[in-house]
Amino acid sequence: MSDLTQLIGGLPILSMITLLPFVGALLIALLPSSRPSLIRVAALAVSFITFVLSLLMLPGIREFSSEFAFSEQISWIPSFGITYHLGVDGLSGALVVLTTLLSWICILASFGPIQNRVKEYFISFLILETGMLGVFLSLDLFLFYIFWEIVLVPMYLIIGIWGGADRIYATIKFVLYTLVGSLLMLVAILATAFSHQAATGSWTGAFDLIALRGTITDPTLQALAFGAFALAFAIKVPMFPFHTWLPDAHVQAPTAGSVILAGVLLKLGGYGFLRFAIPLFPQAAQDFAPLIIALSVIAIIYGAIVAIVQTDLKKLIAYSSVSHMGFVTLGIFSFNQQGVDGAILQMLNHGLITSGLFLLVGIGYERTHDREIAKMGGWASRTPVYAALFGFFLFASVGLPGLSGFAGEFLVLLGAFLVNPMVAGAATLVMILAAVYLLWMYQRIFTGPLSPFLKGLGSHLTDVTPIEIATLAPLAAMIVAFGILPSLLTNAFATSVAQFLMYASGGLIQ
Amino acid sequence: MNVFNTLIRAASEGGEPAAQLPEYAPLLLILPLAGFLFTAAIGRRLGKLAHLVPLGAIVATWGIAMSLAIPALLGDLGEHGASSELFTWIASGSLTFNMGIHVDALTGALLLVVTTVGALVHLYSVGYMSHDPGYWRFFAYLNLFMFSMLLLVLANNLLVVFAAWELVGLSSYLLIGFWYTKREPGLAAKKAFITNRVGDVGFALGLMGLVAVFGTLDISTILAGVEAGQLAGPAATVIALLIFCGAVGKSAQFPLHVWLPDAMEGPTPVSALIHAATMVNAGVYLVARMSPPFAASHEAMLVVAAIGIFTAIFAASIAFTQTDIKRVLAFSTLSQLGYMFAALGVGAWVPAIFHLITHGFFKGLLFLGSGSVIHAVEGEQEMPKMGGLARKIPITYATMLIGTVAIAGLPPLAGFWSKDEILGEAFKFGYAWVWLVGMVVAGATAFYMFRLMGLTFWGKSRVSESVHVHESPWTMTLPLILLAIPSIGIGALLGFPFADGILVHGLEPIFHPANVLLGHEHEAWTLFGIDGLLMLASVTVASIGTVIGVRLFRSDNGDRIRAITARLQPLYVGSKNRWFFDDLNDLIFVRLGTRLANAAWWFDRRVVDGAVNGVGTLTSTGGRGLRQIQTGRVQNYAFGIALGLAAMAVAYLVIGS
Amino acid sequence: MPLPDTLPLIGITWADALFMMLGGVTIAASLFVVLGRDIIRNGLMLILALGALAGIYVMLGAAILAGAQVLVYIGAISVLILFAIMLTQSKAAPAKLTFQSQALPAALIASLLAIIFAITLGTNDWKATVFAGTPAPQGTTSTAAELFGPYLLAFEVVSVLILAAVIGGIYLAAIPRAGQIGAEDDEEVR
Amino acid sequence: MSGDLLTIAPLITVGLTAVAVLLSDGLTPNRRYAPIAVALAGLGLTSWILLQQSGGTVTALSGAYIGGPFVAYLGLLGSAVVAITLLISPDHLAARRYPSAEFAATLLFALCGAILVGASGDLVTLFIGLELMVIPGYILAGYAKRDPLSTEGAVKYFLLGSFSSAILLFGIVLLWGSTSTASLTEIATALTAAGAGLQPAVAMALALITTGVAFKIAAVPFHYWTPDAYQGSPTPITGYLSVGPKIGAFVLMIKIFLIALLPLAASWIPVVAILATATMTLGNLVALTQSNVKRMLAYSSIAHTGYLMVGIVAAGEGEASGIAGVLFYSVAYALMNLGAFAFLTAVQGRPGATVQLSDLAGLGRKHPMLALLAALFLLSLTGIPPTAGFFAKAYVILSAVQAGGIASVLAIVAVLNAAIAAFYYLRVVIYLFMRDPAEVEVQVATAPLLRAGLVVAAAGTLLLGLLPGGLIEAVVKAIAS
Amino acid sequence: MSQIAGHLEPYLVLAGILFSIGAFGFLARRNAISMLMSIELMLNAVNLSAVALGVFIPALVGQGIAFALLIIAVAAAEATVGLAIVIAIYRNRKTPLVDEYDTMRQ
Repeated sequence: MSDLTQLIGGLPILSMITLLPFVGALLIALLPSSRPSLIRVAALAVSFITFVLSLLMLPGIREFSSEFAFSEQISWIPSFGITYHLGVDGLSGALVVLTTLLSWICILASFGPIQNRVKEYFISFLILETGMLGVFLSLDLFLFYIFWEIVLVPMYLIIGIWGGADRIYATIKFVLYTLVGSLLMLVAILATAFSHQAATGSWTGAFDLIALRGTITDPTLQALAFGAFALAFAIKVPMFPFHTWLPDAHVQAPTAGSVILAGVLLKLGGYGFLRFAIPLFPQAAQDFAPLIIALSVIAIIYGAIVAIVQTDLKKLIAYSSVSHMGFVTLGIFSFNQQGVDGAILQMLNHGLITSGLFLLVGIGYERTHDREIAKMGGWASRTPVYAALFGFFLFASVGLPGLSGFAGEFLVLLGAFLVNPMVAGAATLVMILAAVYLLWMYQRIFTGPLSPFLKGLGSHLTDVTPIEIATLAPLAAMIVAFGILPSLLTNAFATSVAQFLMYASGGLIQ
Repeated sequence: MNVFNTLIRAASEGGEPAAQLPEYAPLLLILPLAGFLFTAAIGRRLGKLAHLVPLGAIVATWGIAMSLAIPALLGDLGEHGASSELFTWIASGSLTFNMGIHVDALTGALLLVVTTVGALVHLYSVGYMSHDPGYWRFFAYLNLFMFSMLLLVLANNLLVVFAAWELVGLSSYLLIGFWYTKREPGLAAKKAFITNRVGDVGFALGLMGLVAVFGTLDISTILAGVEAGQLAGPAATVIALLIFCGAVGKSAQFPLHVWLPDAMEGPTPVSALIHAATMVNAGVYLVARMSPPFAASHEAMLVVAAIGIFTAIFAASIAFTQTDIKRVLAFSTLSQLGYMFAALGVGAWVPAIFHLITHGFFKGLLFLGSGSVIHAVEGEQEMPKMGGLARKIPITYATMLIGTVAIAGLPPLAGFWSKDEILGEAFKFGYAWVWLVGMVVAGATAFYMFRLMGLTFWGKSRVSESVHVHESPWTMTLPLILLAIPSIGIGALLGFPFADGILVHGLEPIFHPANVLLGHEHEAWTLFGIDGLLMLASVTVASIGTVIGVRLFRSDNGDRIRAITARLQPLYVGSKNRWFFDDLNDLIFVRLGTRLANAAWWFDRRVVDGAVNGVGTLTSTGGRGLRQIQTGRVQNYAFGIALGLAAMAVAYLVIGS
Repeated sequence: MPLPDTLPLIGITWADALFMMLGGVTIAASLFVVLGRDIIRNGLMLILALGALAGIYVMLGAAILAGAQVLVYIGAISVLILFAIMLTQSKAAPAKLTFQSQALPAALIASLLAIIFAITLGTNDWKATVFAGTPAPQGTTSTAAELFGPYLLAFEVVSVLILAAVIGGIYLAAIPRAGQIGAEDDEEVR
Repeated sequence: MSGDLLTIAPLITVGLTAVAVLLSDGLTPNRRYAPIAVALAGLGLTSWILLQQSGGTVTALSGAYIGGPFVAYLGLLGSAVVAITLLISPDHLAARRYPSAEFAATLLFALCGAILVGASGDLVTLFIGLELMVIPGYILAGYAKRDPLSTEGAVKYFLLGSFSSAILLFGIVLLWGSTSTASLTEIATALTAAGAGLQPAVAMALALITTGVAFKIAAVPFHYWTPDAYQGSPTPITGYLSVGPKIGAFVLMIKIFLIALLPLAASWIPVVAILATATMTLGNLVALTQSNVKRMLAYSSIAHTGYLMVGIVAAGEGEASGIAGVLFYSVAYALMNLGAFAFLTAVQGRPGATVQLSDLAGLGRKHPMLALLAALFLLSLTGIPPTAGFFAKAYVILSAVQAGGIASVLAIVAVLNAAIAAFYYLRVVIYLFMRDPAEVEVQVATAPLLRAGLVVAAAGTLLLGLLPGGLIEAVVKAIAS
Repeated sequence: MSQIAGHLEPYLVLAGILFSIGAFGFLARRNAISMLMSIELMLNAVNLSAVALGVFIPALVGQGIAFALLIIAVAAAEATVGLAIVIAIYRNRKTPLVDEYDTMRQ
């Protein structure tokens, strides 16, 4: 072990990462709301320190011999064996860094747009960060569920308070949809825990992921519990036909809300499948796989087709998310190395790329206060840098090789192909459709003569500011880096994938 | 640290039997990429000097390319060429896709065309684009394109080829849409990219098929595997055809040809470089590179030949009537690419690559020449508004005439050698129908090319009075002259003696596995046998086309032409409108597609989301209904209680008994 | 002169006859209570019904309970009720509007309940003793033993209950102090 | 005998406190807080006594009173409920010129009854305890006697309550007659001995008792009184009514159904399960359509009845954790519901004000802390972690899942209902934070006692959400007896 | 031997009928005081059954009357509170008709 790892290994680093934003939120609560700029800077500082901490954690992950590094386990509700159990591996480590990165980017991106109730906003955002990090780091089902639900509340407020005109409909829909799924998951978690208690006669470990994996043999419980978990995660991903909350939420959310929604919240679903649903209930997962694969392919194609005719920029990207996230579930349920590698890559890349696109849409909205594609046209002639950046993220989204989107999509398709070439064939069609909806959008917005609407904005139509570039640059750099060297990532979570595949194949059930 | 580890590991794992490339070989990629990054970053501030770095980069690249291509063609790099591994690109478990470069004679042939035409187009652009506000951007894009194209021909892994394939698509998109403030370039660029993607879907699936069969996308491993008979039967057909889809898209073969004529919206140097000399050849290169899988499937070969020759005649028939000078050349390009595919389809591998080379030069020349014409008449592209330019822009005229003769297939210029070989081999390998159609196309080509020359340069000037016609600057004419040289001589240089020239020597080992699979033997060329007869026939057909073309368009023969077109009215209208293929596409893909998408959107809102909202409505309607029972009257409440009591009593009595 | 064991002519025992009479009076008076239009007469009929019940208690040997019935119910509760009637019947009281619109369904459901009660309570195996003639008088001792034995706590608590009821009753029935207010009458209440 | 007195000391203390409250008011008529102080002191003493008694089970007075951890748990909960009610009410009542002495005394009498319900060992004591618990409720409902709504609610509550008391009582008498005993445990023994199949009278008794109990807990279709009585009562009293008598009624249900009638569980489980389903669903669906916040919370309390009934069904299936779930839920429900009503009390600073949803618009800007507390209570009612409400739901659902069978189906119904409930709870949050302020501003009461009540409820809600372990252990201990 | 009065069932059936009559009155009458009287009828029906059961079932001898006495006391308490509430609402509404107290509904 390196010195750094040893140093960090002695600290409750995961708790620090998880709870730091929350502590930050408490501190900000004590600041006077009359000093918004102080609050902004404080929030940025907290989230950035969290980011740095998460980076420091990263090198240590592979140096631990056990599956999960930096484990922390404290008894919490002893009567039921519920523990505060955190741990990190390559998969969650990558997602944690994605979360901490996007969090500070979002906070930075909110400096300008959020002028109203600044204090509450940043408190919500930091609590949201804690919730998301907790989901990725929890190894106790109960703890996981709690963080899962905690995520809901600040997001609800962020959409509902700082969102667009129709924000209340959107936020209610978001919460109810998510809640229906997650409550059933709660039932499944409790049922799973109880089955463990009934089998062993003790509550010890009944909620512990590590103890539970490979022990649930009752096929009915597997099927029902997997169904409940899968529903919760499918709604979050979101899979067709549970996706309709997403366009509304995206359209109404403030920019940073959209970014974090697309960048991290959707990943919670994919992560849930990888970490919980499938390793716990492998047999049921295998049984459900054809259905989920079919829905994934539908989502991939259907999301893209619907995206084509969207008139609102954010809605278009939202539907593209539906399409892209279809790859995640498709890859996971291919149950082979390529599919799962691809799915995880796709999660990370979608986090980077779509976040960038939403940031860009937000930047445009700041200037035009409109997202209607039909009103735009010829924008590139006024703001070339903006147009170029938009084009960059757009082509990353199209899946251009050399940028990060490609590797994930290709590996997923390859994984699917090895399972069923026809499925892969159908899903590959999205290569065309993605080009259609994105390029058509780009052409309508940025090329051609300047539209009267944009002309009417006159000098308000400025190019990107340094702060805005600062929010986009890290994303762009990572998109290029992981486009050229995706093997960096695949190596990082190789162990996680191997473990996943072992459990997914029911490796421990004899 | 990890980066280097990966690099080191990749390098040590690359235990290829082939020879190592010199260490500077990666510069072929690094130089253009660096040129692109540099120009993209600070080119805007360089103003009129923005071209220096990109141009220098490409010239240097040209030098390096020549230093590799010439030995490769001459066989000095070994029969199977040389390669060098760079790093692991994508790794997934035991499956890795490595980035590496490979140079053999086939690559050499491509390098020859790509870097030469590329360098000359860069030079040409210095003049052609000098007044454009996006000067620096143009050179950045060009360098990006060069990087992508070189990556495409150099890569030793099909996934990298695919990546490059997409990157050239991107460059093409950027360059077609270069004048983004106008509407049409944007549309054309989008159309090009999307149409290409249609083919790429097939390509990608083909790659997955190859992974499924071979567990790798390393080209040499795959080819060796095919040679060993690991790919045969329907699997071979399917995989070959899927890969061919990619080629059809990139090389604009029927039915994915629609993007290329529109791509002429881009600046003319782009048309010359990308849409005539290099990128469109990528499909030919790919099929040639993957010749063994194709050769393993007779059906696939037949499809390639049929699509190729159909495109050849189809495009030629359209070129007859087009009036935009660049469109005529575009359709001519389609037609010539069709030739190449026909050649590939009949197993005439070497002639296909030969034609690729010669066509690259003379078509590049013709496009640059047309650019010079357009430059001279201040942006006019319609030939009916030209005429009589021969004396006003003599260098352009002379070089274009050379190009025209070359494409017409008249000896001894470049086009003759390659075209003749294609037709001859098609006939000899038993594809008489390909030969027959090819002959017709040869004649037609000569005819419409001289029509172009006639309308542009001969007869009386129809140029508007206000236009001051002038010869182009040296940066533009020099490339024309430099391209005219290979247009004249490259055919003989590479192709003589027949069936035994440099190219045949260089490429024969590469196509050997495919030829073995096809059962093709290398035969000596006979002047006084079948070969001589075939050559005579093709020269005759070309001459006939030339004569008719020259006679009709030498001077102003408007009435006669109108009379002829009037007699052939239906054909004329069809040809003029590109056989309505764009309209058909528009109907099927744009209109019906939009309708389908709108239907899906309707479905999403009304059915999927409608169900969600419906549950909500149902719930609140239920709530409103249920609250009606709360009447506010105690007796009603008590009645409910009594009713519940009675019901419960009955229930318990039933349960209890 | 000893009375015959059974009622002359009809041949039913005196006890039965008494029970039928008292029961009949109870039911008839109760019916009048719930059906009669004049509420004051209803109150009086309630007293009658409760009195007849007291008679039945005597029959059952529960004299002490009968006493309590008369004292508490007839003496206190009924008078309280009559008093309340006086208080709340203004002259314009709509005496005719006796029944709810749901009177008919109420009759049906009440009949149903009565039938169910009759069937279930009548057919149940109670494991009860059957008395010849009137049941033996229940001594106050046994009642007292129960009341101050197992039910002592209940008995004591009932006193607390009555205390609470009295305090609450006084508070509620007392004339409100000035300034006591509530929600506006006409406010839209939904 | 003196041992018996010690055992029933909590009962005596509470009763005497009530008398002391009245006396203190008589002695110092113009001191508004004097009765409250006396009452709180008495409650403190009672709590201390209850804590002393939480060791083991003791019976007194021929088995009529069974003290021990169970009673201690309930007594402490009841004392807390009464204490919080006493904190949030007096200023609200005083602003409307209603006295607090009678109020405090009545509450204490009710607590006396509630403790008796928890401690009773036989049907008679149980019934008397129940009456002592609910009759003060009628008085409290009509406490604002000049308010037409309050008296209307009281009349409805009283009439229907008496009606159902008569029904319940008839059932109790029939059960007593059928089993020849009043003792709860002996009834169970007798019923077990009787074997399978219901005697007609037992079936009838079961029907009558189910009806009566269902009325007291406000289960559908016996819930009608709830919305009207709750809406009419003065707001802090509604808070008490929705918590105290309801929890007491559930204790009654535990006593009757899970002790005396446990042998008949197979018969009543389907019935109670159907009632639970109807209760959750109707409560939530109708709450969804309410615009008066108080009435909405009234319907929501019906829904919570349904969730609690899930625990009863689970317990009927033989899972002791069902009772534990109910007991835990009771505490959580008490805290969050009292908190929510305390919040409503606070926004009814102006006498005569009703609380419509629209009145709350934009409250988050003017009174951020108050709105934040409100949001906490509402999130807890929704069942979102980390709040008490979440653990309560999880506990009940866990017991249902453990029980399997009908109970596990109920678990699904319960969570789906929780999602519906989220809609209307969160709608309040929307009004608080996401709407622009209303034109007519609500007047917020800022009495220190009220604030203290709010803070106590909020602290409890949050503490139980973060560290539920201690209470879970207490619950397990309580039901072990 | 008496056919009726010596058996338990007739008393219980009488109680059941009385209870039902009371229930009917409660459901059908409009006047609050009429409803109160109906409740008294119901409680008396319960009392009757308690006494009868206490008399006829040997194990319950003595208990029945004690029970009934307690019930009477409870009924008295209820009546006190109930009448007070009725008087209070009458002050507000000036009508004893309960079905007119329907300000709060739905």
